Amino acid sequence: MIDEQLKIELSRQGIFTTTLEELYNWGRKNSVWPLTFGLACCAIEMIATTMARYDLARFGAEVFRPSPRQADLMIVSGTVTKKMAPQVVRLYNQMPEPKYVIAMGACAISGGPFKQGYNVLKGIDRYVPVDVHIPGCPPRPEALIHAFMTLQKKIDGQHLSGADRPRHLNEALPSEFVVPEYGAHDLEPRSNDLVWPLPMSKAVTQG
Amino acid sequence: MTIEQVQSEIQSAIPGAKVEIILNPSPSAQHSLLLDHEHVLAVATYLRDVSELRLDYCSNVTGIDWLPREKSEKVKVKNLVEGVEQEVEEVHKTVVPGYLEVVYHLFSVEKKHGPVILRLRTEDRAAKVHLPSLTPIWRAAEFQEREIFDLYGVIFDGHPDLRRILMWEGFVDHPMRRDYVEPDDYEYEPTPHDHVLQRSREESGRH
Amino acid sequence: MLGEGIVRGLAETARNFLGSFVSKERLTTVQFPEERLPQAEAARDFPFLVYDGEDWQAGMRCVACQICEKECPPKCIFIEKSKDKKPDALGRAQFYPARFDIDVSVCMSCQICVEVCPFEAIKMDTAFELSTDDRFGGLLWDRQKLALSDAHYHAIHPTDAAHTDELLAAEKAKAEARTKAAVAKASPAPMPQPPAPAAANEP
Amino acid sequence: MTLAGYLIVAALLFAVGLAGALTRRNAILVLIGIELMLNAANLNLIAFWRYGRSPEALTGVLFVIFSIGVAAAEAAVGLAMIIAIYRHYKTTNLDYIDSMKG
Amino acid sequence: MTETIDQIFVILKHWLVGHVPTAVEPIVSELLSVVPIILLFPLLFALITVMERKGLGRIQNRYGPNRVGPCGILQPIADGIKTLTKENIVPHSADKVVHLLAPLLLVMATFLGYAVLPVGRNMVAANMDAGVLFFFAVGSMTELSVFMAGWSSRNKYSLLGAMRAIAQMISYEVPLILSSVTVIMAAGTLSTVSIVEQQSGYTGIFPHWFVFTPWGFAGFVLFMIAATAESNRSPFDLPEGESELIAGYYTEYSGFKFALFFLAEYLGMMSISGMAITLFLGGWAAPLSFLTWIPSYLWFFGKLFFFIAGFIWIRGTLPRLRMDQLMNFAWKFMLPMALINLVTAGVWRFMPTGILRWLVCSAMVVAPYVLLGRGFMLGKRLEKRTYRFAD
Amino acid sequence: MTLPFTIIAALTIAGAVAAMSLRNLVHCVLALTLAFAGLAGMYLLLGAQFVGFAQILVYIGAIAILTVFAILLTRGTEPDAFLDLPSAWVSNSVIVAAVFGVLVWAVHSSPLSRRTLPPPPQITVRQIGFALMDRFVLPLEVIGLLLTAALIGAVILAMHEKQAAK
Amino acid sequence: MSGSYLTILLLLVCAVGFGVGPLVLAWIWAKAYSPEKPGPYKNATYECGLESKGVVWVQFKAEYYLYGIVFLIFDVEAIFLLPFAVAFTGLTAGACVAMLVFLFLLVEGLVWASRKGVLLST
Amino acid sequence: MSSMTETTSAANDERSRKLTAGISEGQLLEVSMGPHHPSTHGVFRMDVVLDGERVVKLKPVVGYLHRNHEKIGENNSYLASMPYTDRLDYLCSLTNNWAYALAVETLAGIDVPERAQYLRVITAELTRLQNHSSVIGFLVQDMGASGTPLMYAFREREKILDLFESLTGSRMMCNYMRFGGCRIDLPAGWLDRAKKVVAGFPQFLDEYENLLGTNEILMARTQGIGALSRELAINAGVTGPLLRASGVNYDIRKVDKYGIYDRFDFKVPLGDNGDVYDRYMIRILEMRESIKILDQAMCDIPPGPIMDPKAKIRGFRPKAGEAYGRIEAPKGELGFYLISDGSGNPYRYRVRPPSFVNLTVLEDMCIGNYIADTIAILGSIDIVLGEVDR
Ligand code: SF4
Ligand code: SF4
Ligand code: SF4
Repeated sequence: MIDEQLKIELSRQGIFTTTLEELYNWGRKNSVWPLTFGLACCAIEMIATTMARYDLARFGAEVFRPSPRQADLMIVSGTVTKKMAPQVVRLYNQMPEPKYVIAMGACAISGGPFKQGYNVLKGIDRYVPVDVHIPGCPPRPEALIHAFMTLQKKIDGQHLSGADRPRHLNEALPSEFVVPEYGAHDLEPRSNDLVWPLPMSKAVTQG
Repeated sequence: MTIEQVQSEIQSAIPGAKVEIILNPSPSAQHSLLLDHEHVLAVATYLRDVSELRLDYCSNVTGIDWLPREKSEKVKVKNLVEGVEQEVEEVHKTVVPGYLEVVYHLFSVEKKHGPVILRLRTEDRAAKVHLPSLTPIWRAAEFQEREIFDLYGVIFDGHPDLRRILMWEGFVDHPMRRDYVEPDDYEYEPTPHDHVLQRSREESGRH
Repeated sequence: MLGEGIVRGLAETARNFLGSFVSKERLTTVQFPEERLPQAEAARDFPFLVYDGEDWQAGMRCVACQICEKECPPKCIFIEKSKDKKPDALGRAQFYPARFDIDVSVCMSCQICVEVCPFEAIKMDTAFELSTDDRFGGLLWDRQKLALSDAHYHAIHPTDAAHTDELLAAEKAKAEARTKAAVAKASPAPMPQPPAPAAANEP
Repeated sequence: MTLAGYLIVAALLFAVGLAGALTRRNAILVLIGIELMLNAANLNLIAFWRYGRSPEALTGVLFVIFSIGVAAAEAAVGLAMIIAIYRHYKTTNLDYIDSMKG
Repeated sequence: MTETIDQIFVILKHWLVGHVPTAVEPIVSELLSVVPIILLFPLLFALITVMERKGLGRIQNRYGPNRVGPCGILQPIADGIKTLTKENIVPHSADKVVHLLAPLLLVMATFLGYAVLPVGRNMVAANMDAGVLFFFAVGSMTELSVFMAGWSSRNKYSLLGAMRAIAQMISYEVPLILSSVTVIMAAGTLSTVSIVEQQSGYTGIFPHWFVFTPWGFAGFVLFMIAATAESNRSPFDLPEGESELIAGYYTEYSGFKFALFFLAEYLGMMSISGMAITLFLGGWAAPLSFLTWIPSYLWFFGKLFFFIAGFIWIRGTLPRLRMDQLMNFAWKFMLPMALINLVTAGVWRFMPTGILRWLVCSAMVVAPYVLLGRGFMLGKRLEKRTYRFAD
Repeated sequence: MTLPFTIIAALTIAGAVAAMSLRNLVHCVLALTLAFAGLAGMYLLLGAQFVGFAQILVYIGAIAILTVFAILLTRGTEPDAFLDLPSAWVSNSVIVAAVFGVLVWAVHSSPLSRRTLPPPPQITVRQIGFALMDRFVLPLEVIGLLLTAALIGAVILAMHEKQAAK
Repeated sequence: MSGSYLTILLLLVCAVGFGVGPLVLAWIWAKAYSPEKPGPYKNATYECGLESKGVVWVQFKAEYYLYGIVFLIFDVEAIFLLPFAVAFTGLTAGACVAMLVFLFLLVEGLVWASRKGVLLST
Repeated sequence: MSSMTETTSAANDERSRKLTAGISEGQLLEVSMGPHHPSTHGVFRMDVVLDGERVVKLKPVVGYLHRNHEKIGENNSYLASMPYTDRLDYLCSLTNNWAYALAVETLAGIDVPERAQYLRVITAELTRLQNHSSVIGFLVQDMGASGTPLMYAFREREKILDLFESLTGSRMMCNYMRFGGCRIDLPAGWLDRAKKVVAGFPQFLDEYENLLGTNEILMARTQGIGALSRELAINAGVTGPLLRASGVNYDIRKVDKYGIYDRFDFKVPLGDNGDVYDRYMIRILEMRESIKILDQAMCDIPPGPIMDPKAKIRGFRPKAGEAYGRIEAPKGELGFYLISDGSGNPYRYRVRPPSFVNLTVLEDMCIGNYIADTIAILGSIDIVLGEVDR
């Protein structure tokens, strides 16, 4: 296999891989193009972040791409309702790897203030893996920039090879997830087990 | 024009129309007229085009779900006499079945007055939930009646396009009804509420 | 004439473009991580629990009355009352929260908990750089994480804090007066009543 | 390179075009076939001009230019016709059109 | 000395060619004129993207990218690395081969146009007798690739975008060619090199650029409008109008294929600007006679820079036209203007030099402009309105 | 001169064959453009620069696009069936073979065809222009008339009935 | 003259190389590190986050086709116009008039089409 | 009657049928614009049927942001709904607050002190400024301007948000008003800063008009597009700038004179054509009027308490009954309809959202226009999905 050989070759040249990795991560982290994707109130703050006062463009991230095919980052900015969730997941699926997700605001993380609503998804991380969460309702534009830098840091820490390499470099891990369907009472399935293991034990042991 | 005047005007203009005044005991004193199903279209047309009132603008259309109850709130819908709540309660109105109610708030753009409030009631909450649609009179009711159909399950006869509007097609419940029980899912959130925590412990015990 | 409006528009953008090199008005960007705008004094983000003195546990003002828990619109506060009591700032023995969690991933920063708390125990913080990749560990704040000193409160909301101090001082004075009165009456000093919360009409 | 090479290419093109025009049933493809044949002729013209006695006379070149013009006109009208026919018969298959007509 | 600096690249090339065996000499010589194009203009593209983002930023009261490398100059490199390592998605239902070929053909076609651009004195890759025609001929190939992209994606937005793109490009190609015909009439040649040479003389200190004649100026404006449309730039960016069609014909393109579209758009913009410079603005010629000591290629690139800045400026200001308005504009305004301009250029030649010629020709250009413009506004009843107020 | 000729000739023929044999109509047109491009290349080889570029401009830039429009307009992208009657196949093959045979025979038998390339003539667009405006003025006007007629005719034909009614 | 064809050929090859090169590089990268992971959801056609429905192969609007015809005619016109323009400086007024007539004919066709209202909707 | 058939949505279907008559099925392209679409202002969807570029059928699909606001409102106390109203029309939290407070005050018969009334007017008009400026920014953005007008609009908006933040603590979710007044009084120096911001606002409007007011492209894109007739507008319950652009003089600030609006001298701009351009201009003119109101209010604001002493924060239980309170929100009539059964939670909590009702006429305005026009028309309606779907 060509890639196997290549990998062996590369691991032999450790330095080369390291520089490659650095270059790769540097390129990725400085060119994160978000998907034009706003859901609710948080989207307004997201827009405000790209506006003159906060200017997300300074990080090279003003290239909001309307097509998921060209986007790297999905900023889930707002309430994900059950009616919208399949679309969100589908959009996520249609983004090419490497892709990142920022859950912006209480609603995107957990349903937030609307969590008691019958049509509100209790956090987008039930269906897609989230890289960075920003609490707040809505988070200030600065908070989004901070989250953006957190994401950059996260990208910077990823390795090209090895067992801890991120999902998109690992052949075995999926890059698309099940799209929930509208059921008679609720979405089916109610969560995606690949990214949403029951978090109870964690929550309980924490207290 | 007082509510009584409106009532008598309607009754004299449209013979046979049953118009009942529902008094509002709160300081707002926004009383309303309960109409019967057969004459409501005629009454509405009259109110819009012919009467002194010229109620050409239908602002708000909403549904209310009245459960079968024996509580004192019945007063303002059952009792024609003000301020005798106690007596009514004693009468034990338990026999009153629940019903769905639709309320129209009408204003006049031309004469700049309002609101005149119309009410319509279904016979019960299960099978006989048909009401005449006022969309042909006031287009403004189109989406709002669809919403009521969606959330309360009132079926508007004569509505041009009665589909679900807020929830997805294929959803079977009417979530704004007061006895709607939503699918039990936010319970498993890691929020530290006591019963949630209890459930979590059980859950994680099982896992 | 055709094109006039376009030229005017072009002139306007040119003015802004050139202006951006000379005037702050036309270059409004605040380069965030390095430059920051001064935060408004009233700014609020998430609640924190105020404690007096040095020890956060000893000085915590909250008496676990659970009013905020009930009033919080999205129900993101969780409190467990302690079994025992500890003396509060006024020296009165009070319950304290054995557990006080706020799920900031739900909190809508509405400040209602602050408004309803009769003990000036919970206030709004202004920190906003909270993004984390840890969903469960990072966003469920327990009382230790929530506890911040009164000094911090003074630092972020000086006016408010001064006002709060006044209220508390008045409260304290009243309490002392009451104690004195009680002493004067020479009746056996009972446990001083907790001051009646402002919301006495609470059911 | 001799003239024969070009002529043979032209002949081939012509044959291909003819074959297509005869065998394909889609009117558009038939048109394409005809277009190819026209082009084969153009190639001949240019080749003869180039190998001819007096290339300075430019006759061949001008002929081809005119031919291109004619071809364009032909294409425009032909395709428009196909579209008109399609509107009528809902197909561009000549067989069907044939059968429908008659 | 100035001569040497001016010709430094030419000399360098000859020197290099002199060092290779004679057998491969022509190849190497041509390679040496081709490779710089292939390297230089993509590099310029990278610079322009930063320039555009920063320029737009400044127009919009903000900085624009300024963190990656000094002043954000490395931003395109990061973007390049990112797009290069991005996953390539081809929709299931897409026509895979055509989907792949479309961006390649597009890039190829846009690159070919550079062959006839004289970027400096004696600096042209291919001096052809029919150079301008060549330029337009290759330019027309882009339409096909755009169609291929939109059609092969099997996406509604792509198809709509491609249709729009083609309709727009063919509509504006006519005024584009017609407006350059005036220059050809005056220059009497289709060779870009000769056209520039014709403009490199001076009267006093003023150059003989064609733009400094009534018909030349009108032709230039028309050419630039058509060029903006041809390169799908705002306000003619309908094919990719994201507020309607997501990303238009390249909605389904990801990774580097998408980058190629981006590249092609900017390359097209530069090459057509270069053509405008060549035709109307004297190519590499200095604007004033005493500035000829500055190397010719610098003049060319300087002018190019201004064109690009103009494109950015316009993009930062104007909203987008609607499809039918765009077409109407092309056929009802641009085409008549271009034809009238053609006649004007003819009249210019047949009239004796002098102030009268100027007046007549200017009137011949301005009057139709005013009339057509008014007709346009009145026909649509476009006006500034006044409003009533009620108490 | 032979190698480029062979390559271009091969491309042209391949394009033409593909254009006539592919199932998907759009593919046919794309192949056709290849053939057109090859022809343009041959014109260039033959020293007819102007014609070569004109070929690209008109055939690839316009006719191909128009054909594609027509295909989309007629929903002709579904695979198209070949003629299915075997007898027609046979007769058609015979016709094509005969035509081709005659042509090749003519080429071979003609002494002209063995003529080698004369020195390239120095023709410029300017000369074409003079020739066009001099000897060929009349054809020019005729072509103008023809084009106008084609424009009007094509527009009438392609016009929708509803539009026509307007 | 053949020299310039060589240039164009080389440019063509290089341009294609410029497009293909990075694509090959990207392909190698994908092979070596970042595996492509196609899937039924991912490679479905994008339509605003919904499943694409209805036919994509719509038969297209005739409007654009009409533009196509006009364009074709004018393109051909340009082919005649260009030699004229090149020769213009040496031409007589008569030739110019001939060209004007030629142009006029075409413009008339266009005006007719636009009068007819089919070409340009207002 | 004739006007009746004209105004039902059946008439739209009829129009669609007419437009598609003679066009074969295959010629029509069904596209869904949204829910993820750059210019549907969030998660709005339009199922569009196109004939070429022309829209022959359009069905709005909403509900992608249905957050069960009303259900939550019925499960929460009266006070707890206040912060939720912020999130209805999330561009204008303060007017939402006011509408809700007004409804509750009507329901319970609470008075509002003078100073609080002024504070409400000031904040509401600032909200209107900030909403209208961003809306016209979004509108032009949707028409393809690459961000510049929107950036300028947001530049001004930020200034107003700064004011909001220093007054209420939050940029967007102000949660400022309470039943019987306002939550906090103005901080020191706020009024001066506000005066400065307001004084600078006309300059921005001038700049904006220079940038776009006479721009031929903008005029061509907006004039005569999406005209809404007076009759249909009234019948369909359209309110706000949309209604006034159609020439109907109906501004609730004038009609109901709620709060203290009768004290201010301002005018209601009216359009004659009811097209996108009129809506655009009406918004600009309304901003100029708002500035007038603000100038007066900020001069006249009296000292005094900001809360009605009788009003309660906790344990608020109005008497059984019902009330409908409405205000002129930037988007139109925002009403709250409350039914109390005497308990701490409203029995029925209903929001009458202006943008939801205004959407009714979207189809009427779009059919027969180009696809690009639908975007402009949608932008000119000014919807916010938080309010449409609740
Ligand atoms: S987190 Fe708050 S601001 Fe963001 S969408 Fe949810 S409710 Fe709106
Ligand atoms: S700020 Fe509001 S949401 Fe947050 S804890 Fe306090 S009451 Fe709850
Ligand atoms: S209301 Fe105040 S004292 Fe009571 S539990 Fe909450 S924070 Fe503690």
